[in-house]
Amino acid sequence: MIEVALNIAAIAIALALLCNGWRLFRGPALGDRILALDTMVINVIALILLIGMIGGSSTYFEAALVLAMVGFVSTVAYCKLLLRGNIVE
Amino acid sequence: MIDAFAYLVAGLILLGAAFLLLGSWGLVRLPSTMERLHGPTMATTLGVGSLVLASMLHTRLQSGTWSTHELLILLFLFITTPVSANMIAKVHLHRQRMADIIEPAGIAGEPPNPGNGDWATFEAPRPSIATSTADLKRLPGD
Amino acid sequence: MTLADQLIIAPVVIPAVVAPLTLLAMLRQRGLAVGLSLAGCVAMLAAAVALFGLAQDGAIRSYAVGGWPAPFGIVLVLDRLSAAMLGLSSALALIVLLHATLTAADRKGRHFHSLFHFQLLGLNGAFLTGDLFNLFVFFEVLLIASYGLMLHGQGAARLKAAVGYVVVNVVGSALFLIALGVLYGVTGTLNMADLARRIAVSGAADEGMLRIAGVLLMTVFGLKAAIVPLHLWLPRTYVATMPVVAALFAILTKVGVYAMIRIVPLLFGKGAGALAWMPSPWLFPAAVITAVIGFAGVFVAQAMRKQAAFALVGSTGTLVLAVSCWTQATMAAALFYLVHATLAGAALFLVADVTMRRRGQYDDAAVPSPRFAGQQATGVLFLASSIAAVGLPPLSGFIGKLFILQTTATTSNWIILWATILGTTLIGVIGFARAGSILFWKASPNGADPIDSPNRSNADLIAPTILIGLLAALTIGAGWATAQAQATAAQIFAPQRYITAVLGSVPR
Amino acid sequence: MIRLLLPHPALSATLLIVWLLLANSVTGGDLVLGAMVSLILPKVTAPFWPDRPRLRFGGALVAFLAVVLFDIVVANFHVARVILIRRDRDLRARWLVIPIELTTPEAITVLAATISLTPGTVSSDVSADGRALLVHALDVEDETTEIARIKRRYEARLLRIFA
Amino acid sequence: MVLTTLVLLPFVAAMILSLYARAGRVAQMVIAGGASAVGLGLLLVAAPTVLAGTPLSAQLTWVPALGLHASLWLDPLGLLFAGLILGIGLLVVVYAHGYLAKGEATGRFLSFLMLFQGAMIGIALSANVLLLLVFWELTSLSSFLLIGFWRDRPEARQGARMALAVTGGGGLALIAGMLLLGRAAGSYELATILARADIVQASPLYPAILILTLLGAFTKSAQFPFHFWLPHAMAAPTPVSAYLHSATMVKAGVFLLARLWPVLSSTDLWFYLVASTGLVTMLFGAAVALFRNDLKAILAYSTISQLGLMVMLLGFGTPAAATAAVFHILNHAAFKAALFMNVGIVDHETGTRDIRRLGGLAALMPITATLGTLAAASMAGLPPLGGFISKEMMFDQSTHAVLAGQSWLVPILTTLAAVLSVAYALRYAIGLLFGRTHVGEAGTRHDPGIAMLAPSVVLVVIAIALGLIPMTIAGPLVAAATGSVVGGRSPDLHLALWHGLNPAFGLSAVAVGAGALVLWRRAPVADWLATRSAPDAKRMFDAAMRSAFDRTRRVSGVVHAAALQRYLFVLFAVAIVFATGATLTSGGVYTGSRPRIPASAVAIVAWLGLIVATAAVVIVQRHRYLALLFLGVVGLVIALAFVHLSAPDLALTQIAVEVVTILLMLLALNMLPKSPPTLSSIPRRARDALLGGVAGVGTGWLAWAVMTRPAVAAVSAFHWANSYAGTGGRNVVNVTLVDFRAFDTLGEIIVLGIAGLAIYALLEPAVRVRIPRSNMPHSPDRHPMMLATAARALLPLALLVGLHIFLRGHNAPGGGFVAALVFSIAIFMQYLASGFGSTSERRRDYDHALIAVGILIATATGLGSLVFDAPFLSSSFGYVHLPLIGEVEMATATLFDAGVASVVVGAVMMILAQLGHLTQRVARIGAVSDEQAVP
Amino acid sequence: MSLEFLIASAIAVLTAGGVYLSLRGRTFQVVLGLTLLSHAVNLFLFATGRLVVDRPPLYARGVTDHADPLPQALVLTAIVIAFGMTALAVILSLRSFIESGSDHVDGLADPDRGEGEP
Ligand code: NA
Ligand code: NA
Repeated sequence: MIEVALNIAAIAIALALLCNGWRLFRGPALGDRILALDTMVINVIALILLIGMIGGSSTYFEAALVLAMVGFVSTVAYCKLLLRGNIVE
Repeated sequence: MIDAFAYLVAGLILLGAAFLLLGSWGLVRLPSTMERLHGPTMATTLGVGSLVLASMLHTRLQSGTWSTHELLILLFLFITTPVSANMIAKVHLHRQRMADIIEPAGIAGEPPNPGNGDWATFEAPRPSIATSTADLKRLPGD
Repeated sequence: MTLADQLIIAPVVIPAVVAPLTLLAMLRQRGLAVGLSLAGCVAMLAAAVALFGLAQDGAIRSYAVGGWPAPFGIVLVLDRLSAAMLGLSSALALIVLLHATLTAADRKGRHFHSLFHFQLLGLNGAFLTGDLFNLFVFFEVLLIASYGLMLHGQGAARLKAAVGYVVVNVVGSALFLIALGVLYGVTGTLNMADLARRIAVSGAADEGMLRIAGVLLMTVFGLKAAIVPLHLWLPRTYVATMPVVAALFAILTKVGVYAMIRIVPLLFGKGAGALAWMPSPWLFPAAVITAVIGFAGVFVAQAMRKQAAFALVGSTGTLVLAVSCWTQATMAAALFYLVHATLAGAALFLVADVTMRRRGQYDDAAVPSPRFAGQQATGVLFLASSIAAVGLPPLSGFIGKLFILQTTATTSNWIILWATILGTTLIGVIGFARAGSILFWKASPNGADPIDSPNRSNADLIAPTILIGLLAALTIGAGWATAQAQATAAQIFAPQRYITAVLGSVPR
Repeated sequence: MIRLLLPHPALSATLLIVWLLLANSVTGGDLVLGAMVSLILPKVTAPFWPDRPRLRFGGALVAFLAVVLFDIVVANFHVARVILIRRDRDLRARWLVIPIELTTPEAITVLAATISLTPGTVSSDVSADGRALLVHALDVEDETTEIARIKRRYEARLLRIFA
Repeated sequence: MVLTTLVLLPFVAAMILSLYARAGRVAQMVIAGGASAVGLGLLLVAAPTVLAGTPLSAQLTWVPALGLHASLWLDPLGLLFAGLILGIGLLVVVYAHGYLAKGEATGRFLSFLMLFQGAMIGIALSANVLLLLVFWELTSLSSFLLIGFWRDRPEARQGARMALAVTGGGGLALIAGMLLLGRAAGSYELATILARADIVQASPLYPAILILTLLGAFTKSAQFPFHFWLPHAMAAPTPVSAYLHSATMVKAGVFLLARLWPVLSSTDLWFYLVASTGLVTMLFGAAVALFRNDLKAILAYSTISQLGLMVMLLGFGTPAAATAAVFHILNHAAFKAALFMNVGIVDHETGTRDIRRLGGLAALMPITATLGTLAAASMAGLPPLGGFISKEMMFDQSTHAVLAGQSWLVPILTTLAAVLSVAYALRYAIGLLFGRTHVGEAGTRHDPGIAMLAPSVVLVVIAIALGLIPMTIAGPLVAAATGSVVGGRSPDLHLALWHGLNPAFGLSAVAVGAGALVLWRRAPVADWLATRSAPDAKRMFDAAMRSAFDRTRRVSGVVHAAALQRYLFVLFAVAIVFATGATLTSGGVYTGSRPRIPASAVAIVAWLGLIVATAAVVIVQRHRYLALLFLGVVGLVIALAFVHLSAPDLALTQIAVEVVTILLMLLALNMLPKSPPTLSSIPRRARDALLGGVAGVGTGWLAWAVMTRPAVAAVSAFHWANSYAGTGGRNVVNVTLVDFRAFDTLGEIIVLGIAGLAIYALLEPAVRVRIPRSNMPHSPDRHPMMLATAARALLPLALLVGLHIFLRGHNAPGGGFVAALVFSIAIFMQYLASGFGSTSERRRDYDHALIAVGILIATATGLGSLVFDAPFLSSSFGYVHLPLIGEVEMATATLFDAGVASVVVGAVMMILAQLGHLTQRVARIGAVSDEQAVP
Repeated sequence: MSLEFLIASAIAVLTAGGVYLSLRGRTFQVVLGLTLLSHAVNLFLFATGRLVVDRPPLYARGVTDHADPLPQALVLTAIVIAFGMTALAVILSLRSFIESGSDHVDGLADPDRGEGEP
């Protein structure tokens, strides 16, 4: 039963990723694209959690954790660049 | 008991997946940048949140031990998602204000004035809000 | 393990300690850093000489880093070839470092000494390693150090040229990795000896992939060695960098040749069945064109550094001509010539450096200038280094070329080979004579005031003189050197001994 | 002495908890290591916490967290309905300008984050003088009510926590 | 010992002279002359033995591998030559002392001269053909230096280069010839080679050997058509001309022919090639000499002609002809050296060498005139001088020679040449010394001092003696030398002025008479010639050279233009062509039998994302923000793939590296110009796309072929088995990194450290910033409040996570590298959110130290194992039981990993901070315009 | 579709894009190209260990079915090295641009922008 749920969830996340991708490519605003990539990162984190459950291991946990931290940094850096034309000042 | 537990896990998984999908669907479906910003919050909170819970319970179900580190993912996301959204909104506001970049204003239109002065994106923040470490260094008592 | 056994790691460990130490010292006291750097170089030369002595008994020594036996861990292998290359690079390094210090060229940037030792680390590692992936790593070390050194002193031209140099080599590294991937995918190993063993027994189904891996490796090595048409990056890079750095780089192209010499007889040698001597069909014509293009460049070059750079290309062509015959005799000739060509190429760059620092605005351009301080001494050095570079007597280049000509006489392509070597020698002679007579004889305008040189010291003549002295020593000791080369070639052409030394006699 | 050893007790405590969470276990080794880490890290990062806010732990904090969690869940379902059902032209997206009484950047940030974390509202900017928050709401009927709700449920509690 | 001394003496002298270039002129002359004199003395001591038929020899092993030995011998031929070289050398040194002006670089001159002398002695004494080659090329080099001695004169430089090109080129042919000869004969030792004439001549290589050898000999001896360099070599100071370009060096070719005569001659090919070349040269040189007006040019062409004569004689292949050749070598050396010295005196005293502007010098310089007349007479072949005898012998031999089946051809032509040589010799004597008096424009116009006169006196005396008492002074030497040439005892030698009334005498008489006649009727021909533009070999050579130079330069310039795109295209193309070739050769690259893994929906979606994102990167390449966003997707999908495909460490690393790369690009991106114009044309882009496509398909197919093959995990099975047992680590990937292949990792962190240093250096200097600013004004909010606050909250958490990842790396995904990246990102996040603190200047030194200390820690960990008598980087681990804490694993690998982490933090922070610093500098410059832009 | 096909085709597309972009004339495009190429190479190297789902190379007694750890270690090294090289290439491009005023890979001037050296 959990397995079924996991499979359904995987497909749902796949669809979510497609949605993100669509927005990323479509835009139109740069903000939309950054948002899409940021959301994509969240979905990938979820996917990694899912993969961990499917495999029954916590091996991939750190990847998700680091991704959570790192995805934020790159999103913020993009935004900072667009706002200030500079990311370190 | 185990069965009920498994149902709970499966339910949480499905709930999480549903909100992840919904969040991303909102991103596709909603009309402009400001509206779309609301989607991912769902993905983070109830989406990832349910999955984290599911994962913790799942580990308990499988190996009989408690797994807690998943909570940290949630902690990180809870700290970072609002900031990401804030920054993207600021970018949107900034680019909207600049004459040469036409970004659709969205349903809510142009943001109203705060009353006294302007928003930080448009006007340099007062020194009363110390944010940079360079500023902090000069504070007394350090 | 005895101290002698542990000595094998010294050429890697010494720079690995000295480079960060000089980096730290440089933060505090420059003199200390320079002293450390020179001392490190001397220590390395001493280690290299000791290892060379060790290799004299003809035994091949394998050193399992981390204690993990081959093919599971990384091994360093000391044989005559690696010992000779270590000696060559250490000797050259010391001379170049001396020159850089004496001429204060090292003061143009903060990291010269650290980068220099990192460069040596990469070189020495590449010469010693018995693991193909580890070879890749050391290639990267020596490359990135060379980027740093190449940029030393900076300036627009250097920066522009560096972009090309870096990008080309990054792509080269990508090819290297693909080749490694294929080799690992097919054989499951990265140890060279183990690869040799497994390639020898590989089936027909794997032949195509192994062949591709082989040609990709050769492409990468050809790029490093600057063999036509993969040489395009070299003249620009070596001209743009400081000549003292280019002098050290004289050995970089030889690393590519070294890798060919190391890999081909071992992996694709006589034991490789259908893959035996796989790269030879195209290596030979490429070498012919390389020699011709290189010396044609010497013929027309309008500046000393450019001439030196093309001479390096030409000498690599000559060298690879001999290598590409893949016989023991020609390999001996190639090895002797390799040593010579490295020193001669470095000498050309150092002399260019001396000329530049004395000629003021005239730089190293082959245009007449007013007389300058030390013109005669510089001219003599130029004469000697160009004689060496083209291979005229009395310096060792002549012996090297004779050796090559003699040993290739019985190969099927000997007529083309001889015509190439002798023809390019003539072109080179004419080119150097032209440049030298303009630079050191012609004065313009006649009777003009000599160029005012702020630096009256003749310290910059020391290192090039030592190099010429080494070349002379190589000439006088050619009997010994050629015997060494022959013994080394014999070892290279007995790959089974290498395999046994690394993997043990019992096939696993 | 204590201050020298424990410059930031709250942070140290948080770090210890996080460390144990990370370790996924509570063994002696984890505790000792965690204690070491949570003593060292605050010192290392001290330059980044020059005027750390005074926090009141206790009922207010627990209540605040509970309220927020509850609101998040509720808001999730609300926004889900909006996304799935509401047509664009019926969407009542609004800008809310929330006047704030919180003064420290930390408190304002927590408020803004809370607002953002409940789906349907996003903190978009702070006024230059730090007295107002610009919030984008996806679907609100009445701006004033919503502003009041936010101030009541979140800011009031935060004012007590960040005393 | 004697031989070695003979050879080394001049070199030692040369070295002393060059080291003490500032010594007095007299001292220098004493050194140079002394060396020659001592050599000559040694030679005289050795002469009796050698002439008695016992050659001296000395063997010094040099390069056994090549058969190149320092084998020297002194046989009669060598004795003759060495004597010439040293004797004339001595005279030339004396002469030069008078000739060279006070300000000239006498030391340099004499050292070059000694260098040359040594090389020549070497040629004469070499008993090994390879050794001979060494000296042979040395003569070309020293000749180059001597011709170019007056370095400011363009004709000196050109003449030197031309001589070097021609003789050096010939020398290269000779190298080939000697190597083939050695190969055919089975030895490079002359004695052996000379004894194997039959083997060599039977060898299929013989024609090649002969032609290549002749190329060497003919270029050196200025035989037609390689003669043209010699007249231009006259740009050298006259002592050089006298020494090198008449008496000795140019005779090296003749010497070589004589040397190899036993092994190469007596074939038809030899006869035709050598005799006819000599004959043509003899005629040609004489004819040209007659119409030159520069005294040195006259002598130069006469030398060409005389060399032709000797070559022809050797070409005849008979012992008697060889005798004549040997004797003429001697004669020619005497009179030609004397003549050159004579010209030098005239030039020195009158300031001109143009025969038309000189005349009647006999009145002003009687001694000079007498000496000149006598030498010219010998050259003309007038009795009672040595030249007469050798010319007689030549005529005698020519009457026996049959060329092209015609027995009359050779006598007629040699007579014609002799006629011409009489004519030019007479012209020299009459035109210069007698007749109407012209005295040039400058100079003292009287006989010079003893130093310049004495040497020619000696030479003229010898020339006379060679005519009057030839047998006494040269008989034994010529006989013995001929003996060595012909390889055995010489034919009965009878040198005498009077051989009776034979055809030779008749021809001699005809030649003298006709020669006078020709000189008398010369003027109209000369006038006629002056109106014609005869083909000039030098001009042709120069034109050919210039055209070769221009063409080569153009081609080389185009090929080696600075064009990275071309370098890369060639590199890719080479790889593709070779890989394709390899595939075709082997018949293909095949799919293997390993069962495939079906792909899930998520995998397909992710794959789709990667493909589309890659395509998007390519499409939006010019829109940089977009390109970076899509690149982010690529990285994300790859990380996901690593997670899916059982590579958690890779996923972690990929994620961490990706963000640092993106940050780096963002930092740099801001300063690069926005949306630059497209550069390449459509066909070019199509070409590149095709190349990319082929490369892609090829690589993909290769990957497919590998992946579908059954795995060969021979090595990694060991890693799996020994990971926990041998190192205490469960994460085999990490164990591989810090243990099995820690050496790789050491290299890898060094790469990163160096990258940090190199980047630091690149951004360190006060960069001249001229960056086009974007039109878009910036938001004034430097440090958004939420970001700053959240980043501060995240810092300790992130550091904690980093520490956690570091500590668990040995057993679970993680390790020093990823931990370090997490640290770096956490710190960088503070810069991003709150800007640089005031410590940022100082922290760059920390980064240096972090890199250095990290490498030292890693290396020291490796060295630690040496103490325990284990190889470098051997790891050690154990479990320590601590109270309260329990079992703790202690592994040296952890220390190593700490070094890794230190380097990575140092390098990454250095890169990011340094770059941030640059952007700040840029921002400061742009700050003013910013303020204005925002309303 | 098999995972093998997905990976192989991904490598193909990354390689093609990398090669194409690295042949462009602007430093930024070249850097993009090198990044794609390095992704391709890393995937390739990784793939030589064959594809294994859900069997990370974490040692446990008795486990025999696991992904090949060695290529993973190699890829890690390759990633780090490629990062260093890419960083250097980026900064070098930037410095070269600052110095010569042109972002052309050979530092050539842009005729239509009026910058760079004559
Ligand atoms: Na929200
Ligand atoms: Na590694």
